[in-house]
Amino acid sequence: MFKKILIANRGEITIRVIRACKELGVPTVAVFSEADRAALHVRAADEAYCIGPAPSRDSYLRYDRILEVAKACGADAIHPGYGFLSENAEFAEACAAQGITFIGPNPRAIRVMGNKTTSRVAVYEMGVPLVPGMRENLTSEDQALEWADRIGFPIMMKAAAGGGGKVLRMIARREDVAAAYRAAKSESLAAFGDDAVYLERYIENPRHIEIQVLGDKHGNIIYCPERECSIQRRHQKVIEEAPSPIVDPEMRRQMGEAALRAARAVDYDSAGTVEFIVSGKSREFFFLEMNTRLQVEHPITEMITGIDLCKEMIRSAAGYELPFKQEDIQCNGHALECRIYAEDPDNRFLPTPGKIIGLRVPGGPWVRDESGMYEGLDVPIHYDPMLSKLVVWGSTRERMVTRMLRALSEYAVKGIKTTIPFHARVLRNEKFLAGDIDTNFIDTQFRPQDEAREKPHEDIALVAAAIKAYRRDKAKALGRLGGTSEGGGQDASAWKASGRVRRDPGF
Amino acid sequence: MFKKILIANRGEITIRVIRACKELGVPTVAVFSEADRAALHVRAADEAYCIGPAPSRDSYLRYDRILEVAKACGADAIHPGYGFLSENAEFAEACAAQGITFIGPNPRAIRVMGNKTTSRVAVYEMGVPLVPGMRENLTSEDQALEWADRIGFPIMMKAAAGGGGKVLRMIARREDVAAAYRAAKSESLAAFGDDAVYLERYIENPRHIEIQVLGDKHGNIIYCPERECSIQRRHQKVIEEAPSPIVDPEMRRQMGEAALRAARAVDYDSAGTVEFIVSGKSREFFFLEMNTRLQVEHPITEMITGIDLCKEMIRSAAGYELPFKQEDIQCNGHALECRIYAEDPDNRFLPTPGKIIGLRVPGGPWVRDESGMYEGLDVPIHYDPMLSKLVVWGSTRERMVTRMLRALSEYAVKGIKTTIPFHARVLRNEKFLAGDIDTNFIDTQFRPQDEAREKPHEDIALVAAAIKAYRRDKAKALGRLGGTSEGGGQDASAWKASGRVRRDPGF
Amino acid sequence: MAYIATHQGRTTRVKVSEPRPGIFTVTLGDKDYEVDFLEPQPNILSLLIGGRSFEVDVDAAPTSDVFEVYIKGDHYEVEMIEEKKKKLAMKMSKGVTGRQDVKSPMAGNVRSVLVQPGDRVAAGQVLLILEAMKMQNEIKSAIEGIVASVTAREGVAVAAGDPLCVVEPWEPQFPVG
Amino acid sequence: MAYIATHQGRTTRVKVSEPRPGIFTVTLGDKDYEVDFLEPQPNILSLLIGGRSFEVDVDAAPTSDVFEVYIKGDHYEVEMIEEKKKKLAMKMSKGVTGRQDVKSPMAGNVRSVLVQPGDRVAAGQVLLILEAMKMQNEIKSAIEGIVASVTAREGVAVAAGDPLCVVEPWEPQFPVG
Repeated sequence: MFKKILIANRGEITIRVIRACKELGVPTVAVFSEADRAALHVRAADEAYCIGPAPSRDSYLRYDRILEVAKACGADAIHPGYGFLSENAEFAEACAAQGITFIGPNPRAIRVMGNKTTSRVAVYEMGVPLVPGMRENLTSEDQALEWADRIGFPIMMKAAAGGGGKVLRMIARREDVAAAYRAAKSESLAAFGDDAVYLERYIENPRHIEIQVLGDKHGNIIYCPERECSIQRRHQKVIEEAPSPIVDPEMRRQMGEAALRAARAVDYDSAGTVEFIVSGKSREFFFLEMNTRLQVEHPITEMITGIDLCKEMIRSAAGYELPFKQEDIQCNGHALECRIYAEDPDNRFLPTPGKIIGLRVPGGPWVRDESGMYEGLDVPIHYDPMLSKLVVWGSTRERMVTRMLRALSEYAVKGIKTTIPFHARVLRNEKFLAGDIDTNFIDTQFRPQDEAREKPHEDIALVAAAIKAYRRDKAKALGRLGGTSEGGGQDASAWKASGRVRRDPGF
Repeated sequence: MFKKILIANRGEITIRVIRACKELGVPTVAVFSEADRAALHVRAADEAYCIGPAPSRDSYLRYDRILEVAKACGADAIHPGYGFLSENAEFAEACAAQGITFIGPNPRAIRVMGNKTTSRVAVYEMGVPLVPGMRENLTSEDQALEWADRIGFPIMMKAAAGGGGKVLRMIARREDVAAAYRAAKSESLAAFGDDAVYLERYIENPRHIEIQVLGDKHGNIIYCPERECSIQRRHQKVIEEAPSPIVDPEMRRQMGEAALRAARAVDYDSAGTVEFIVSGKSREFFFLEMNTRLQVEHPITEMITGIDLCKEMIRSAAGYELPFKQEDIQCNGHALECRIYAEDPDNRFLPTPGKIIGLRVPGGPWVRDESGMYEGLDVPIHYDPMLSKLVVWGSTRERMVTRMLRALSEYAVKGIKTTIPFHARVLRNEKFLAGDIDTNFIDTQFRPQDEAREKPHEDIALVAAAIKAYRRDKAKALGRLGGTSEGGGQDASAWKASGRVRRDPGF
Repeated sequence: MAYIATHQGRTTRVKVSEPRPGIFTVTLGDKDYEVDFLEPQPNILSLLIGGRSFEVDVDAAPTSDVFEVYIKGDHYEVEMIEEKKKKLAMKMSKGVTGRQDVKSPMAGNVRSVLVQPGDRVAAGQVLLILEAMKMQNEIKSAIEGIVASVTAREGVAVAAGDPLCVVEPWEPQFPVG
Repeated sequence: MAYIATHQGRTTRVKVSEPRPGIFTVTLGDKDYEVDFLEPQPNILSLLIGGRSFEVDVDAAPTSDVFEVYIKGDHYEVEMIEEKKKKLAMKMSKGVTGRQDVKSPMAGNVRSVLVQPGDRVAAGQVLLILEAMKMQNEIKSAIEGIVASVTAREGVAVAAGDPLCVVEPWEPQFPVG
């Protein structure tokens, strides 16, 4: 095992890795930017070193400095967490050059999978399905018809320009192809100054479902039951569950084997995730990309398999063989993760940096809080707004959902707005309860701006505020109070900074 | 399902039941004594009613008042938790007479199992092994020899007087029986004024191992893998684990089936526990007693089986059939529970009531905190000193232990002393790590009074205190500080009440 | 004591008294509540109202009339002003203009300023873009009007509550310029 | 500034200075520590000492010299007295008698009082029994001596720190009574 592990990250994932290292008996080194001196990961690690100013490019992305720290303090391995340097092949190679183990896959795997084109080619050669479509642009109406037949309806006409292929129109019937071709070309020309268009299968009710893989340096690799991550805002995951409500054992096996083929294409030798887009209608699945790191949502897979992915990833990097085989992998019950963001869900998920003036975290059976928060933390503006992940397990999907609702009701973060109340609303949504979700779920089910929505306890809120005001005014009248000595008085001004966002007319 | 459940208890078990009810969608009613208006269970329930003054006999044991509250607020079921009224057959009958469901077994089961004699007769008839020994007193030396041969060596000579049979001496060899008989008789006469003695098998390295059973009202009953609860102080459990390090699948099956026979002797129809004393040497097991309630340590069984015992107990009381059969019961990994008591482990486990002025609870993977604490709680002197239970799960026993050590290192309770640091010391003990424990473990491995034991970070403690003192003195010199306005200043005086116990000369 | 409570634009007359220590009577409009009150932790209230138990978080700056209330995950922002003070304030607010001081809703960096003093803007038009937590946030005008002044500078950090710009309402009956 | 620190009966001379804001130099005896100090939450300290990170809880009543320190679960009770104050105190303590004020170590009820004024007691002898949290706790004499007075009454509740009785040391060279 390693002598000392440096974690080149911040926030909850750094805490997660530190916990794993503690349990493995390996000392840990944290690094921090000047904005993060007060962060929890600095307190949780055995050692901590400042690596530069607040902006990531001057600190968490400065791998030269991070390697310097590692050398100086005698760390023989670096865990990159997610984001920052986690999918940077150059960094992985620089670690190797210094004789430090990068806790992640081989650099080639990072490089191949980090590029949309090379990754698609690599997995396609291994027989992993891609979204059916053209790899070049259309040249004629006839060709459009021919390709449309080959791909199958419904199809999408996409613009080659505009980044990632902007969808121009969906075509359901053969007789509409010719007209759509002409219209799309002129639309694309008007929008992007380029009339190149191409065809791709239209995925109905697209769902994001992904497979966790775990490999070692001895050629062993296994896959875990899938995670469904279709609940997204701004194309970022908000709620994830495992297993997916629409995947049965046979589909699980097919997706798992496809994921293993993708992973084997790059001799994958660590924890990673193969992401698929799945048609909610036909349940066909197609490769999207492979993430060559531990993901935010790894805990839900841990809860249903009993595998400590974070720990196994470290052990595998240290040269240990996986302690289980594919046939040992369980799929036990159901797990759910809600990402707690410093965002206002009633106001277009705008970030709400500021000071956390009060914090109560949920407890009890099968509730797991993965957090970087503490009471008094000033959430910095420089980084991702995720504060914590709340994870629950239940023997059935229904019990999982009711447990999460219970846990959310115990979670109190004061001083800044968070996504906590929003999660509860998703978990009461009928379509969610029926498992009838796709990546458009939030956009179609919730109003982006809904600050005046009905809340059930308005009367109690008024009663509580009235008694609080009364006691304060009485105390003032009795001269018992100075300006700031009442409990929470000073801190409450943090509300000025964040809580009262919506009183400003600019929004 | 029930319309509303009243929980006739306080502290963490009430929180546990409230959580289960919330997840089941059943509204909850708390009751509280005048000393508990500020308790967490009052805040967590949907309704809460005061039932009398602080002493239990005037509040939590006043079942007439509790039934009145239940009738008045429309509760159709009462969960008794553990302790208080949980094993009171009269109360169970009084509930039934009022048309309220008692969430527990039938009153006859409570009554039979609540009595040492009737319970032993009942289970003996079902073929459950009792500690081999005499049911009457010895009348002669010859009879002593005859019984000694029948019971088998080593044996114990016990006094009939003195409550529960005080052990007078252990006899290892046949030739010592006669002399021991004479000596024991005169010793007993001197100590208790009664020279009646009898013989019982001496259990070497006695371990406390128990079997959780779960029954419904349709005649179904299952057993779960065992819990080992040998780590005790003052004959009360402190640390429990599941499964036991010395039980293999065959012994598990034998103990489980013995527990089922004991339970069937009283048509057991709820959650309950059959306790056995087990010889650490021969691994023979003998019935001790049956507890006809949910036990403190139920969570470790939940963690290895995936069964929500608290929820299933409620469902079973509501008339639902158990949703699983014996063959569905898993034994998955290892779970450990540390009871956090308001006691000073360095000072004979003396209670330390007082105000909790700071609290940080552990989080992260497979850590479960079952607590009735909050920052600011004044731990009352009237009740049991248990504050919370910290539970972890691990795929192996070693991982379970390292995880608990990690979790304990994150747990901070300030203002009163607790057993948190003691647990960490037990978990580093070599005998514990080897699974080589018995009910004398704490007494033989730890000094009851050990306040001056070496602690590893004395230098850091001095550095921290020095900086704190320096900053305070500087601030005072600058006139920035009044008498009490420094953070934590007022609360810190709670230390006077509890933390500084050992400075008093009387100890 | 009597207060005027404002929540989401609706006002309610509230009366509060404490007939016995810890027992409060609160009247909202014409509805009475008897409340067994305890504050076991600062700003965390335990209310028992007819047996129903509520855990309520209430925070307020010491000199503010705005109370930030949390109940079961939902957030309520309640203004609670003594009745006599409120009446005075109402009287004084008679001459208020429709001028909108656009303030920064969060700490961040001003990425780009899209308007200049004198610009006419539509309601909903983007005035500037603020960058915070790796996201670009559009700051829009709530009203149709004329940009009176711009305080924000591109590339400069702002704290929550900092003034960004001022928009005067567009009043077509008095043509501008 | 210079302090005399006392922990578990051992005293250490401690010097503290703050050469730069947030950076402290602490000398324990002849050992120097340079400390990057932060107090992110009241009474919770984050110390970085040569890169090593320590989360330390330190609580003290505002007028007390006793600091309650927690590090990784262990509790340290450190007395930290300004050097000049300590010297003064030492001088004054010269004439201290060996009289032992036995105080209640916890809140509880006095279950039984086993001694009377004038009783001779051995070290370790039980003076009275206190009941708290359903347990009976024996309060013992730390010294051999004579019971001078008894304040505790059977059946009466006491708070932590309340006087229970006084034991005067037994000095055989001056026979008593």
